Amino acid sequence: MFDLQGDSLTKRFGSFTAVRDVSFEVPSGSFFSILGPSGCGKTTLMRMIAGFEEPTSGDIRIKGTSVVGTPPNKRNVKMVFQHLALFPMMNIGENIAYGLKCRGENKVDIRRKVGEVLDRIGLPGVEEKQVSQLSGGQKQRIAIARCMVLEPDVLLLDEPLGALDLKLREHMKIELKQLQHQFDTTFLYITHDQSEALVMSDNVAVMKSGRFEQIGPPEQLYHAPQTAFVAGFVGDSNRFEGRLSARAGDEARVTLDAGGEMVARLGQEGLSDGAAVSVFVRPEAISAHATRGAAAADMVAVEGTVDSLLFNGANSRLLVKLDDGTQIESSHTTGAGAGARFAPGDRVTLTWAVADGLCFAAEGGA
Amino acid sequence: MFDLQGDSLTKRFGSFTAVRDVSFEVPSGSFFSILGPSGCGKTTLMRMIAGFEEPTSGDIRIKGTSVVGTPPNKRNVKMVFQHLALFPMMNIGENIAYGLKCRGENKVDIRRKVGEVLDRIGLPGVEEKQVSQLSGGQKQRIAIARCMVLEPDVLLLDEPLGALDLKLREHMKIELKQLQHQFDTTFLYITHDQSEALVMSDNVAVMKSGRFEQIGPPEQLYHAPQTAFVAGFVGDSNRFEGRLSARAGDEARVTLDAGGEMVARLGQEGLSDGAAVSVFVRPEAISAHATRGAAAADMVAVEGTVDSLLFNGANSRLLVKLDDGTQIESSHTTGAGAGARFAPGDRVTLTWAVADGLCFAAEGGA
Amino acid sequence: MNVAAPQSRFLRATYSGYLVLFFIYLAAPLVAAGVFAFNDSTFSALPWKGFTLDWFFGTTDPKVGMFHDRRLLRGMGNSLYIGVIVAALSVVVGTCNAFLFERKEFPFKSVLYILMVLPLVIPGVILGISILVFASMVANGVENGTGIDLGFLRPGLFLVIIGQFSFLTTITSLVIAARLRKFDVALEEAALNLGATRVRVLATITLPYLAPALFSAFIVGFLISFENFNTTLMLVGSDAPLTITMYDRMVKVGSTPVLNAVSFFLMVGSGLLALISVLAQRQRADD
Amino acid sequence: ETLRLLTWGSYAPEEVVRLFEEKYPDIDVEVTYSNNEEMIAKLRATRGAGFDLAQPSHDRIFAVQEEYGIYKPLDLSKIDTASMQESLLEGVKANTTIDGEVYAVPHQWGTSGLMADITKAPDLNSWDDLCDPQYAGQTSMRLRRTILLGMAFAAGKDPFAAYNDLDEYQKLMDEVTETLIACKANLKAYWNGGDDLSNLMLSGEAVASETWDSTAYKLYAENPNIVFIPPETGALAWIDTFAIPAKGEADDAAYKWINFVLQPEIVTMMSASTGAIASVKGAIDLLPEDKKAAVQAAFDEDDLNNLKFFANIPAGIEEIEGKALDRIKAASE
Amino acid sequence: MARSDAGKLSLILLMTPFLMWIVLLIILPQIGIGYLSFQEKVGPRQYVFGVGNYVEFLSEPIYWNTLLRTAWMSILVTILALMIGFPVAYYIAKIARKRSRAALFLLCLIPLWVSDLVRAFGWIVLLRETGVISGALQSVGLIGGPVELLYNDITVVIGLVYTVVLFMIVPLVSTLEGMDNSLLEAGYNLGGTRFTVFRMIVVPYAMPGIVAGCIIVFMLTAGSYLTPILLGGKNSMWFTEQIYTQFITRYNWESGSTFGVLLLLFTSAVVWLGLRLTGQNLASTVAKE
Ligand SMILES: Nc1ncnc2c1ncn2[C@@H]1O[C@H](COP(=O)(O)OP(=O)(O)OP(=O)(O)O)[C@@H](O)[C@H]1O
Ligand SMILES: Nc1ncnc2c1ncn2[C@@H]1O[C@H](COP(=O)(O)OP(=O)(O)OP(=O)(O)O)[C@@H](O)[C@H]1O
Ligand SMILES: [Mg+2]
Ligand SMILES: [Mg+2]
Repeated sequence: MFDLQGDSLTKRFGSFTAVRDVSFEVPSGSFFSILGPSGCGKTTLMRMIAGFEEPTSGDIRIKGTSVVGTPPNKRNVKMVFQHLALFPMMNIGENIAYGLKCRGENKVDIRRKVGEVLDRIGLPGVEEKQVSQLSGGQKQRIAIARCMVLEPDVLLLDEPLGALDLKLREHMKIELKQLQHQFDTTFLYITHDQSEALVMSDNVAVMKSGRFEQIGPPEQLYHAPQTAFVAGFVGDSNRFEGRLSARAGDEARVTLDAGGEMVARLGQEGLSDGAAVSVFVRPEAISAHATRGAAAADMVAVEGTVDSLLFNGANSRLLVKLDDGTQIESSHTTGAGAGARFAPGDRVTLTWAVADGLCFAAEGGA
Repeated sequence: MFDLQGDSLTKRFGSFTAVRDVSFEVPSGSFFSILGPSGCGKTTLMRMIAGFEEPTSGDIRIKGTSVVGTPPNKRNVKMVFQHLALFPMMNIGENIAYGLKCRGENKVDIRRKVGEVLDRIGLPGVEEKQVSQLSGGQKQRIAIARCMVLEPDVLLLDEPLGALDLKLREHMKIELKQLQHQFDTTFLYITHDQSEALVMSDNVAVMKSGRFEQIGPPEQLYHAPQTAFVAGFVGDSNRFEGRLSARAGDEARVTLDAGGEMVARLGQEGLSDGAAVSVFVRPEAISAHATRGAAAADMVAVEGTVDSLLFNGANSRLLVKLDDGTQIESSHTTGAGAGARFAPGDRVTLTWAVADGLCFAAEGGA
Repeated sequence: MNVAAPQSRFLRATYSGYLVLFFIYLAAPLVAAGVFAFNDSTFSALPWKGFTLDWFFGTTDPKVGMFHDRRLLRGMGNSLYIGVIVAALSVVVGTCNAFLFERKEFPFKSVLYILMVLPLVIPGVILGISILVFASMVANGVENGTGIDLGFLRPGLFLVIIGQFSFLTTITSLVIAARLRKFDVALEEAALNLGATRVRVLATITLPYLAPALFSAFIVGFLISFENFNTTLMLVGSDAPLTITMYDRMVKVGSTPVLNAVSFFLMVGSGLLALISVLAQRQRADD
Repeated sequence: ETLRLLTWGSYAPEEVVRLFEEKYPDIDVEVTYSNNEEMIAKLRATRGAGFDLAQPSHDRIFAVQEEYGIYKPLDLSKIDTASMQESLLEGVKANTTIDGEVYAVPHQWGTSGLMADITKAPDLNSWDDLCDPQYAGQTSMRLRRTILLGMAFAAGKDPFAAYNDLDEYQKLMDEVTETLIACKANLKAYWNGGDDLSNLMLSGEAVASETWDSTAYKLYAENPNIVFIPPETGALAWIDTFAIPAKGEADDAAYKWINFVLQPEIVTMMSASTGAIASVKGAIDLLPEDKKAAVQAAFDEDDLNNLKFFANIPAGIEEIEGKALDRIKAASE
Repeated sequence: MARSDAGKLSLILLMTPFLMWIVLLIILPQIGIGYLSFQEKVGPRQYVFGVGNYVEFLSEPIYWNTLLRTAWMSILVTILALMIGFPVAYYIAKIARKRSRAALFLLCLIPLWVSDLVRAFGWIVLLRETGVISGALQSVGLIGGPVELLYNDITVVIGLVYTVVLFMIVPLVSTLEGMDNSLLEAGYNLGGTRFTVFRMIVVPYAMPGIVAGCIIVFMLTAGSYLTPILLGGKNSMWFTEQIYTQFITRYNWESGSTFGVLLLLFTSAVVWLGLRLTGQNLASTVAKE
């Protein structure tokens, strides 16, 4: 059973197509994210679901029933806005009670329900506070409670963490996921931050210029991207541009634009020889060695000079400039028992397994 | 030789002490960061150095000369403001020329110097553009160029990346560091983002409530914090609260508040038995095993149930709930060849080396 | 979709209809006043007797056009003179006030702030009479005590200027303070940091930033002064500004279309000024 | 040198000012239009400064001068009194002499009375005819003291005789107030100035009204059916005078102006503009032709003998009248 | 320390013009008319201190009736201006597209730049019996003869609303512009109807603007002079006219001052009450541009 389905949804503003033929299905109780760069049409898609825009074509079904033409206040999808849109002229209790009042529930019920939902989000007794008296994270939870008290079929969240500061954001990621478990409601979450999407979601749709590029669980997107865009957008990657010179099985031989050759796994089918391709290698797949010895058969090895060490605890990076000028980031373990350490200026050999390099048609091409 | 020294600097606003007895020395040509949570007094300290606030007591020396009492426009420290403070009524060239004009340099020199500095920051020929025509990162560089053209002894930067978006921020971190190398000037950098401080700095001072808690290179702060605050603030950590029950050499035995016992390395001297302590363990030091076998002698082992998996590529985390209710994050490698994988609900044993647990007097105490 | 707008076609049509009616309501009397400036009749009333420009340029009785009517011209001159002085004065004091309330801390600040906005809610007539009464009390006191006649405290240009200044300053202060509030003090600090002296900072950073507000405050001040009636009525002496001249003409001599001509002229003039000031504001919104 | 005139709407026509300035090129004439009350109020506020020559009515000088001292005594030797009509000059002097000093000389005189479009209101001849229901909604008056006095006369009383007894005057005014309140529904509007009145009459919105004779004469020129009608109890007559404010700064110029406008050819021009009759000898003959006709249509010898000149207003009277007027204005129909 | 001396000096320099303005032009003159209002005239150039002028005011129904009439007509005008202006302000702030917004706003302001006198004059030209509207109605054949549309209370109200409605629209627009559309969207999304959203979100949000507009409009109306005088009919009395009459026609400055003080007190009381009832304060509402 799907709580929410989109069927070839398209939205045009004048001659500009903001959402183009998008289809998806969100299973009941799951956390579904839409991840894409700014301006790719995420908000437009969500506003169509909420009823603030009419799709130019296509259908939206909530619990199986088409809602195209239903006004926004009649749809049982609730929305958490980017800047929360808490009503500043009401106190917290009134904010949460608003939807219940609109439904015409009686006062006693409203009081009880408001109290209950505040308990569930861990903020009991704040009914009388003003919106401005709460911290960013608390407001966030109130905005969610205001929707959840109405027991919606689907909760829409439009970059709700965008306005929070870094630390709080990290924290709210986990909390949001837990709230979703607790309420056991379908969440449709929009973000342009890949780490948010990866951490929280059961399924992620990667969107680009109004289209869905790939839908899948986070691990799949990370480890088995299907296009260059997804490979580059999800997680950190080193990217090498070149042309496909030969193929053997699922291995590709690529002539790099900067000079030299590289062997990588084919991430995509249907590439023909001579096509412009990009090869992606994740920093954590790369290991650095003091320049010595030859590489194993199924390994790629490149040589370069250490440019700088970016210490960041477990996330430290080694910045290496190859002899052809390309800059490569590799993971770098530091600290007491961390083995070989490097200083800027050292010569190093970077190696990775051929299977860790993924080759796709270059963006803009095919 | 120190470009900048602070000597028991104190600043009181009325009865509130914003900066309390802070001393530090910044060697010539180094990148020095002050890292601390919001409101801890970082900006106040920097404003004293720039001359916008008079210290209540203490001394500030630039290149060895005390500047207390010198008005801001007579100090050779320049500042990059949080929101950059580029002059909107002037174009880029005029912005950069402003300080030179104030000095009364002649037009020809000014033109030349402006051109040179723009070359150095990689934005040649933008003199005639308006501020609003540049991107966030470009503005950033202009703000730095505006100061650097005056060849200051020290460049102060007050959270200059705060206003940028995530992706750009990552990028500017590396670029800032490179600019500092290029200009070879002393940078004093303020931030509340520990990853910024770690990545860029030669030395970092961790500040809390107006005081410096620890000064040292990033690796030292990360691997050898001296207080509970530093251990908790720099990098991710799991924290266990308890009381010191026994000591043996540099090992401490801690009775946890949640129940059970734990052995950890003493991170701090002078702790007495019975003192309230916190034990910090970094997620990347923890490894998870399907529940089986006994732990080695110098290892700590705890048991729990997997709560959830937070997938985030190389940064994935396993969230484990111990039987006593404590939640622990451990690093978690995923993907093709990642060995043991877990699902929510699985029983796991988490282990780490005793030396990876650090024991400090609990914050608020000692 | 704009959620603020009505969605049903009927409501939308009704709404648009209402707006059209409203703007007709706004325009009607002005258009009427303007149109009759061109009526070739000695009365500004129907019937329409044909088009003429005599009420602007006519030289012979009874159709002496506004540009040949010495009293109207003198009134206009007085209004210009008063307007420029009042606007300049109130911009200067308004700027001081803006800095005072936006930049300085001092005891009883909030009370003084309320005092500053107070003139906005004192009816103009009362401002007029109170200044008249107070000035007369002072002048009488001085005259009775010393025999010196402080003529400038008697109704006349000076009191008119003072009277208009007394409430215009509130308006200019608010306009300038609003702009100053948006000013990021960091800009001044940045300039200081780059080596500028305080005076230089004021001249090169702060005032250029305020310039659009100073300009539109001046225009607004000038226009309000130009059209002011209530306060001026009580304070005017022999140098009557245009509104008073027109009023006297209307109720004491009789209105001919020359008044329509003046009205038309004023509408065009102040429309242009308003447009300029809006454009200046637009520009400032851009930066 | 500037001559600042504080005078009535039409008492300084452009043409006259131009001729004056031609004759005295160093004098610049600045005119402020006003009325009796405002002249006094202005001069009171300035203690007689700001203007060099004022033209209040003869009855408004004595009490005001006593209270506020806003005029300076005239030097009659500088005025061409010989050209003035004896009776008017003496009358004004009598009205405005304080401590042996004369404060005003006459300039123009006129009357207040009634005006009607005789084709539509042929029988109008008394003040209270304005309240005649047959003209309901078609009459007008000016809500000032003139109508109070007129109504008092119409009721058969002599208000001037009651001036010395405030209580009696109060009673009289109460009566008049009643009448005028009752009359209110009959009126189209109260007029404020000559312009309103002209519009009302010319457009036919009103058929009869209280009026200044000058306005009536002007309208006669436009429409000979509209004539001035002296009420049967006598038209109320006023004399506008010349008085020099206490702090006038251009006395010489002021005297020059006075003498200038008393010249016959200027009198004609002036009368053409004001519609009033100059207080010089043979003034009626100096009227422009159309005005002369209008005056002759309005007045016969009896009417002229029956004129009621306004008497000096003692303190307290205006207070009573003012309240009466307020009450009338505020009363609902 | 040198710097704080400079700070003090600049404070004094900025404070001086402010204090001179406020004290000499606002406070002392108000005290002046307050003082004068307690002067009773007992004879030529003879005055005693007393409350006679106030007694006089109270004992003369015309006076306080005029004040009450002015007050209730002002309130009526205020309410009408709010009702007429709100939809317009809402349209400008929330519905009009960016470019037409500026144009509409300018259109709203144009009458503001023309003096009261011209506006009243325009209405006279339109409404008089020989005026445009009467003429138009006749030529269309709706009415047989000319009708007088001038000189009655309705005309006065129309004229007054006309003069002040802009002062209602301006603060409303600036408040409503600050309202994020997402508040409305949230209102609908949570199940609100058009009416609930209007009542529970739009109106409360606009409250500061409503109060600011109402205060300014009320004060302007109560203090207006030309419009009620020129458009008013036989019965129309406006309190400012009384003040003028006392000052100019009666040259009775003492009771004129009394009336002035009373008008000021009365309007202040209404404003204060309005602020209290809506929980706003003067500085934050009126000063918000
Ligand atoms: N009402 C509209 N009229 C015209 N174009 C619009 C409208 N709304 C959105 N667009 C355009 O549609 C595109 C997608 O906008 P949308 O707001 O959906 O992007 P987004 O993915 O949410 O971006 P962000 O991450 O910046 O919020 C943008 O190019 C935008 O300019
Ligand atoms: N002029 C002042 N008067 C009174 N208190 C002040 C003043 N300036 C700063 N403070 C207080 O001093 C403390 C430190 O402020 P400061 O701006 O230095 O913090 P910060 O570390 O820069 O914080 P953030 O990261 O949020 O910028 C704060 O509690 C602040 O409220
Ligand atoms: Mg969006
Ligand atoms: Mg700060």
